[in-house]
Amino acid sequence: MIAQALTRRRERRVLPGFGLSLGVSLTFVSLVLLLPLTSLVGQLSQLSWSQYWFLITDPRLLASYTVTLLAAAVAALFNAVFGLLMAWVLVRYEFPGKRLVDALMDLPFALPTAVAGITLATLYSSNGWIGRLLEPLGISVSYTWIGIALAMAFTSIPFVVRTVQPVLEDLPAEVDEAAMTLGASDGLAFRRVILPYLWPALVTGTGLAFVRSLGEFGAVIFIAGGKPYETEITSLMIFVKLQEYDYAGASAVASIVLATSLALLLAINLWQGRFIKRLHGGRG
Amino acid sequence: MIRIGDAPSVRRLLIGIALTLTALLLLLPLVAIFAQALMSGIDVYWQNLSDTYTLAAIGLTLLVAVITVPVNLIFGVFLAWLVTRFAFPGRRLLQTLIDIPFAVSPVVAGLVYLLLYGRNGWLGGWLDAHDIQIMFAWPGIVLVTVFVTCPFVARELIPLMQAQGSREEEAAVTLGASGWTIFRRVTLPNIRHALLYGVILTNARAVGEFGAVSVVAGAIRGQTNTLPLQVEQLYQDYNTVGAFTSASLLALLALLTLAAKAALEWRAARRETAT
Amino acid sequence: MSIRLSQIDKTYGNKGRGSKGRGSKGHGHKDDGRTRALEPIDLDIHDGELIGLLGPSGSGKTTLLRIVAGLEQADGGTIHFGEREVTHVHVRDRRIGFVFQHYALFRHMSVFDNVAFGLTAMPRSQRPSSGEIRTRVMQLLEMVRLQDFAERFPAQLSGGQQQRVSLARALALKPDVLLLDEPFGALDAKVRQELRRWLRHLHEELHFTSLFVTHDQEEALELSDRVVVMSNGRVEQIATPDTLYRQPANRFVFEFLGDVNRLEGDIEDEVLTCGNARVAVPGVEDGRRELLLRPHEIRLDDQPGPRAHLPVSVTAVVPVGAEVRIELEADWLGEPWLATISHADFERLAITRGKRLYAQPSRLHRFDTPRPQTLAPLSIS
Amino acid sequence: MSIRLSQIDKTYGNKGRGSKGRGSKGHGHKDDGRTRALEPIDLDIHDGELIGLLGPSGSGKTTLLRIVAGLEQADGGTIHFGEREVTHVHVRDRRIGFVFQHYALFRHMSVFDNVAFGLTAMPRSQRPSSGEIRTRVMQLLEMVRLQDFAERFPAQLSGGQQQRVSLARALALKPDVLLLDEPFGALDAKVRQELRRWLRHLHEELHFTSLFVTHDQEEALELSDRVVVMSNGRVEQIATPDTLYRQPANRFVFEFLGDVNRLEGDIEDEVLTCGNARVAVPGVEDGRRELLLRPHEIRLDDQPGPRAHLPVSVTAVVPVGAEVRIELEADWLGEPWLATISHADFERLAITRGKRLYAQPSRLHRFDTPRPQTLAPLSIS
Amino acid sequence: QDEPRELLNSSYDIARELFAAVNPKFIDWWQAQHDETVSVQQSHGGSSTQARSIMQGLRADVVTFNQVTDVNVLADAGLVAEDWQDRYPNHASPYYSTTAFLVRKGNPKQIENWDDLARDDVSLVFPNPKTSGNGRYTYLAAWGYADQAFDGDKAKIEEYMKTFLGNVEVFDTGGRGATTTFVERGIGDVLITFESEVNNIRNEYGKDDYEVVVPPVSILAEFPVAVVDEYAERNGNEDLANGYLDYLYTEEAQRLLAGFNYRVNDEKVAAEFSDQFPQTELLRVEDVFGGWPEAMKTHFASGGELDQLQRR
Ligand SMILES: Nc1ncnc2c1ncn2[C@@H]1O[C@H](COP(=O)(O)OP(=O)(O)OP(=O)(O)O)[C@@H](O)[C@H]1O
Ligand SMILES: Nc1ncnc2c1ncn2[C@@H]1O[C@H](COP(=O)(O)OP(=O)(O)OP(=O)(O)O)[C@@H](O)[C@H]1O
Ligand SMILES: [Mg+2]
Ligand SMILES: [Mg+2]
Repeated sequence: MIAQALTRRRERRVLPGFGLSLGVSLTFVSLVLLLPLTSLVGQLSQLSWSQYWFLITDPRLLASYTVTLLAAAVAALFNAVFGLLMAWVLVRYEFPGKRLVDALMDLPFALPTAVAGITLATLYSSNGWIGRLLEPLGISVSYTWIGIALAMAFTSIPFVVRTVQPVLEDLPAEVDEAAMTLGASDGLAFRRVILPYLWPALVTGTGLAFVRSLGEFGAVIFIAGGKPYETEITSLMIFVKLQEYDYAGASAVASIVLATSLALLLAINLWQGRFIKRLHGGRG
Repeated sequence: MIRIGDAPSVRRLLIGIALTLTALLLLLPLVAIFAQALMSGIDVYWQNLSDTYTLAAIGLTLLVAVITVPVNLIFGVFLAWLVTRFAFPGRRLLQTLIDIPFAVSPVVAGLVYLLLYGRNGWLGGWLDAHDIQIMFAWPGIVLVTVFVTCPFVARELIPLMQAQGSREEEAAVTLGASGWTIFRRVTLPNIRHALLYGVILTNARAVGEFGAVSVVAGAIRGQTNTLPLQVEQLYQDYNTVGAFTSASLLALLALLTLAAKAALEWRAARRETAT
Repeated sequence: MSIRLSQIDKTYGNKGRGSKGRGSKGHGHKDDGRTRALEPIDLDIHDGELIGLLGPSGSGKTTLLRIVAGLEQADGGTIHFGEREVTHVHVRDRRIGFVFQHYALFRHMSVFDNVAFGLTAMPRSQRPSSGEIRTRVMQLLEMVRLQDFAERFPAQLSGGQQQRVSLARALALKPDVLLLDEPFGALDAKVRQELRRWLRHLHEELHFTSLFVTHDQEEALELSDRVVVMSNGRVEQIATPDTLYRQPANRFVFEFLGDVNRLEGDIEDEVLTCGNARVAVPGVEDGRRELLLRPHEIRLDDQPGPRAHLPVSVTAVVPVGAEVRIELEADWLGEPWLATISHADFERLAITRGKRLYAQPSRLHRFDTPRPQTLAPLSIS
Repeated sequence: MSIRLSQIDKTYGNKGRGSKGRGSKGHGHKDDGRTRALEPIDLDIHDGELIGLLGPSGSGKTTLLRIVAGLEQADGGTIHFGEREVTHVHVRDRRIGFVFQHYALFRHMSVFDNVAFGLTAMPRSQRPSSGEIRTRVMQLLEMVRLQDFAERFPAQLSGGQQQRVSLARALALKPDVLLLDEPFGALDAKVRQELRRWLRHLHEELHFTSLFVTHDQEEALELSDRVVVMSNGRVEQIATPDTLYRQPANRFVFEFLGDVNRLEGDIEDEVLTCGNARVAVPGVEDGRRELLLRPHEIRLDDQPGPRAHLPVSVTAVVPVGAEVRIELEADWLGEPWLATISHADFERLAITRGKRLYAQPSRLHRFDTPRPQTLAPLSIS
Repeated sequence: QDEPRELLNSSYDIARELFAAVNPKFIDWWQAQHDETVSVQQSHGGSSTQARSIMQGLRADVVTFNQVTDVNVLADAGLVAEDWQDRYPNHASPYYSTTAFLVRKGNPKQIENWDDLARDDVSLVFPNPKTSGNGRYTYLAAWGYADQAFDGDKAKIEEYMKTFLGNVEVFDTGGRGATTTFVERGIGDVLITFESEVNNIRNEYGKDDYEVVVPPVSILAEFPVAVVDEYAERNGNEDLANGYLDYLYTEEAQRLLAGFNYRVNDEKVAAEFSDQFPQTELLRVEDVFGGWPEAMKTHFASGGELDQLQRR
């Protein structure tokens, strides 16, 4: 009986490898991803709610949330615009050096964040190549939130470009053409017709860039001033708590960052699911 | 064909802005790395490069990459096969789970591993009792690197395999092919570009990870320093030139990565137009 | 090899491949979001027959074919190939050849390698020598008239050529049964006709049992020994093309197999009235009735006949081919009628757009009785 | 609004949209990798005409239409809309409506917003009030019978409904000229016929000048006032459907407009011989000749007639519709012939597959003379 | 022959060059005494980070830290003997230092003492007391000065400390970071760091660009050393570890240390280098703050004095 049931089960899948790939995937996911995260939960469980609340609402920490969120938001917004521009230029126009520019877009992924941080700090310090030019204008980048945002922006450049680019590439010429035959000017056609097509990709890319920026440490730490209430980022606060042997505290702060990031990713996924459903037949 | 934004003035303006920003944001830092590294001349550069600690860091970094990449390659392929070829409850969840490393700050990633495998961690006590050293040794570095880089291969493969569908595999089954034959002769050739790209990304990230590794590495010179850590330490030692020398190695690696990727894309594009 | 299905049925769960491309408008939807793709189906296919599965989109043709192939598992019922029960046999061991709608050729392999795949994938102990494989593949390529294309890649072939490769590939392992899912669906009309012709020759030559899916009536009728008409996961009729056209089992089959004109009206004393139109319908009981007729069952004249008074006006004329297609409208008609008449009649009546004429049905069909009825001839003198 | 093209031509460079989807196997390839899409073309379209552009794939139909629209720039020549020269006027300002093959609806906008787009995109000074826009859009939706679908999104509509929205959208700005690129190409046969009918009504009602592209002969003949037949970037014939079918200007047009059977043989003393087949061809000079005939120009009989001895055997029978389609083969034939005969003849001759019969051409056409010639009637008795 | 025994010294981050110089000498010394070739590995980082790593399993045999608390943490965890401070002379601190100021050439802002650092026109750079021992000493030194100057008037001390902390331009996570900020980025008027470090910087970046100011009152910074018994035992390195620490007290080592600008207790060596180290009053943490544990609790713990001062 059982043997028969088993053989029946096995035949259900026509393609081979279900059991094996399920086994490998689940094992890996549990061991590498989930198990370590449970240790975080374990640390948190040592705290009472009021302790937890007290820890995560420390005014200095609150200030660091603000700085981090703000800088990440600025970085993500910058990348939304810059990424859109780059995607547009790379897809729609031909110009010398295009392939090089295209390849350069991936640089921040390939370059270690620490290297990026050190380099940016060097470039934008008041005696660096760029900082020197900015100083007379009264703009200082290093050790201000601008620097933080800059480092975050740098490390998350590829997200927007690489999500928008393929969508723009696949955008049929008819979309442009339909808008033009209906008398729309370039600006209007872009705003009302093309942009909505790119919207899901743009939001996804920007969201990823934002999440990445929230967690960024290596690149930011060199250029952030680390001044309490001003240029302290949340990752640094986690780092500080670790220095103080305060694992529970570090875990608490980490849990906030993690929850924010996951919630954001989830929200984007859900939103996109609904959006896409509408575009591809919303009845079902 | 006439398309939106074709007017020469618009085109020139946009290209101009794009190129300027790219130069400032991406090209200049790259140039700066090499400029700083070669500041004191090629001899010093060479000398810095052949420093025993730097060489050890290169070795360790390579070791990490050599272990991480295959592990994630295998996992990525299995996972992609699983979620694109079968329908089962929890498929969506699994797909979301592999994105976790993207949402986790590298410092936190290091922290959770430390909490798990450290001497006071859940498994740490047992490991310590059996004299197995994971944290502050290369296995720990490999573990966190695997964690941080595990989504790359799968994320490259899944959309592609989804788009390709399983028709060719089904055709192969009707022709009597076994599982391994199907994978090797039908699936693999179709995904090899994406696979290679995933590997390249994994490798780049594995070689360059700093935040997570710095938490679990213990910073023992010549033993648990990877190249990015070495960069940081040299920098802290006032050895700017040395730091940028190591950085330039990493940048060089990054450039090679980009070149490899561009070459792949170019070849793929050429194949497409050839047919 | 004969094929016998008994009581095969299939219901799809909520999830699955359904999400993409397959509208959820399909029939057979159950309340719980599950789709009844096949009602229990019995089917007997004789050795060497060429059977067409015909039906509208979503009627379950592909599902049935894939179940026969073993690519899908039925929820219940049994399948026999000859005397062997294969219900739980894996695709790999069913000895079938499957031809996919979009060819599903291996993109990165040459035509030769595609055709050779089944042979080279055999376990080493049974595998023919590479010389034998070469001979066999070249034979097959010759058969599909592609011997000169052995080294090409699929992307370098036209759709029709690709489909031929796909066929050769499926035949390489000498299957007992050949299954084809809309084999010509993606090809354009000319190529389609050519391949159709060619498939029939091939089938006659090699004598395997074949089952193919199509939603093109003409294709089904032209190719098949017998046609299985499906709708909503049910078999509506299984018959030879000729029978199907002359004795449709029900209204669905009648409508599905060709253009149909509808005539609805109240019948009193064997005369149907509808607005100012009247027609004699001997033997039909009183009441509101709907009658159907095919375009070639309408004759046109410039005055009403004794048995029919159906005034119409011409709204379109297409003088293509042996016959002229005429579109007719009238106050008493819900939808326009389509009539096909001979060029001779066309010229005799000097038909132009806007011309007023009288229609005379030569036959009328009813499907509201348990058995379909044909009222004929109603022709006048 | 009349349209006048003179000496419009177009050659595509090596690059461009050509890479994706558009095979490079098309005709008109020049040696340098450039494609001559249009030879210099002259075309006069009268105000209010409905013109079909018909031709095989790659013949330049789309290119021509897009040039008229202003979506593509011609290399030379001029375009006039009425008296106004528009050769260098931007699409935006040509006052044309364009309907795309795949509808190209804005998928993120509701049906209402799609139709309203052109109106809301006007500069503020000319833009109607939102109340006016609303009224106008609802009028249009009513016209295309979609008033109940205003709030739906394109993905929630069937193909036919989407195409109707696309039409309403194109008509919202009251264009002088309506251009349609294979408007029904992506729809299935039933819907296609319905929309065709509906477009003709619309055209008659609104009196704009329309130009539509199709590669479906039936569609072109049924819809158009005049048809432009193109091949290889050249106009082969411009004529009404009837003329086109009865007096094709050349062999290409003849072949393109319907099924054609070929008969090739040596002529001596007004008799064509080909293997054991013979047929009388009065008035044709001696030599090797090719003659063509349509399927309905073949009669079948069970014995040879006095003027033709053409033994054939039946290889396929499709008894669908008013006529029966028969495929014929013979030793003396290169490709099989297709004949369409009446059901009456079909039954009289008791035709089945394999049956041997004699064909008798009722007409034969030649295109090797400067002007096409028809040899008729050759009918016996 | 077997692999040479390896000793791992876990140390604070700015001691890299120091121990890079000490280790070869020690290896020779050990070779001479025991006829055994050994090797010494270094691990450097923030001293708290180092202590944490050791607790989590970094198998260091000895620690050479710049903060007593960090060793105490190890003692609390049972890795180091409770009485470690009594095992070696001078509270197990083979050398010591104090906090000093590095100012730009010519001392343009005329910085002489701690009160100058609280002026409006002065901006400071020193590492974050939360993450760095260096920073903690600076903080305590400033407090100690204020305690003396205002005679224990808590309100005034806090007032002073607030302005002092408010003048900080950048808080780096560690000493070297702060130095880079001050020297390479050109930020701030004063860098506050260990005296030993100050001299190193001058050597590294040029004697002429910077000047050292040693204030008349400052804090005594001890550099505690200890054997991590637990690991040394497991590694079989107990003798080696103890030998290593013993060696730091030898004259040879003390001279080496003084050469790196650390103050030493060996009288002979101290006399040799006396002109290099100006006389200052050095406050002991034990005296002013009641010991490190107490200081940590009141000043540096979450919600402690430092957090209060930085709150706004
Ligand atoms: N994997 C699946 N999951 C859910 N529903 C399915 C699945 N496959 C098919 N169906 C549904 O089962 C029904 C029958 O589908 P099937 O593909 O057999 O139809 P078909 O006759 O081949 O149609 P077509 O002509 O469009 O190919 C449809 O309602 C379809 O939506
Ligand atoms: N952008 C382009 N670049 C290069 N060649 C092109 C381009 N557009 C069209 N062509 C070529 O010009 C010729 C005419 O193309 P066109 O699209 O006008 O044909 P068509 O009659 O509309 O064909 P179809 O019925 O396939 O749509 C073809 O050979 C085609 O390959
Ligand atoms: Mg199907
Ligand atoms: Mg076209």
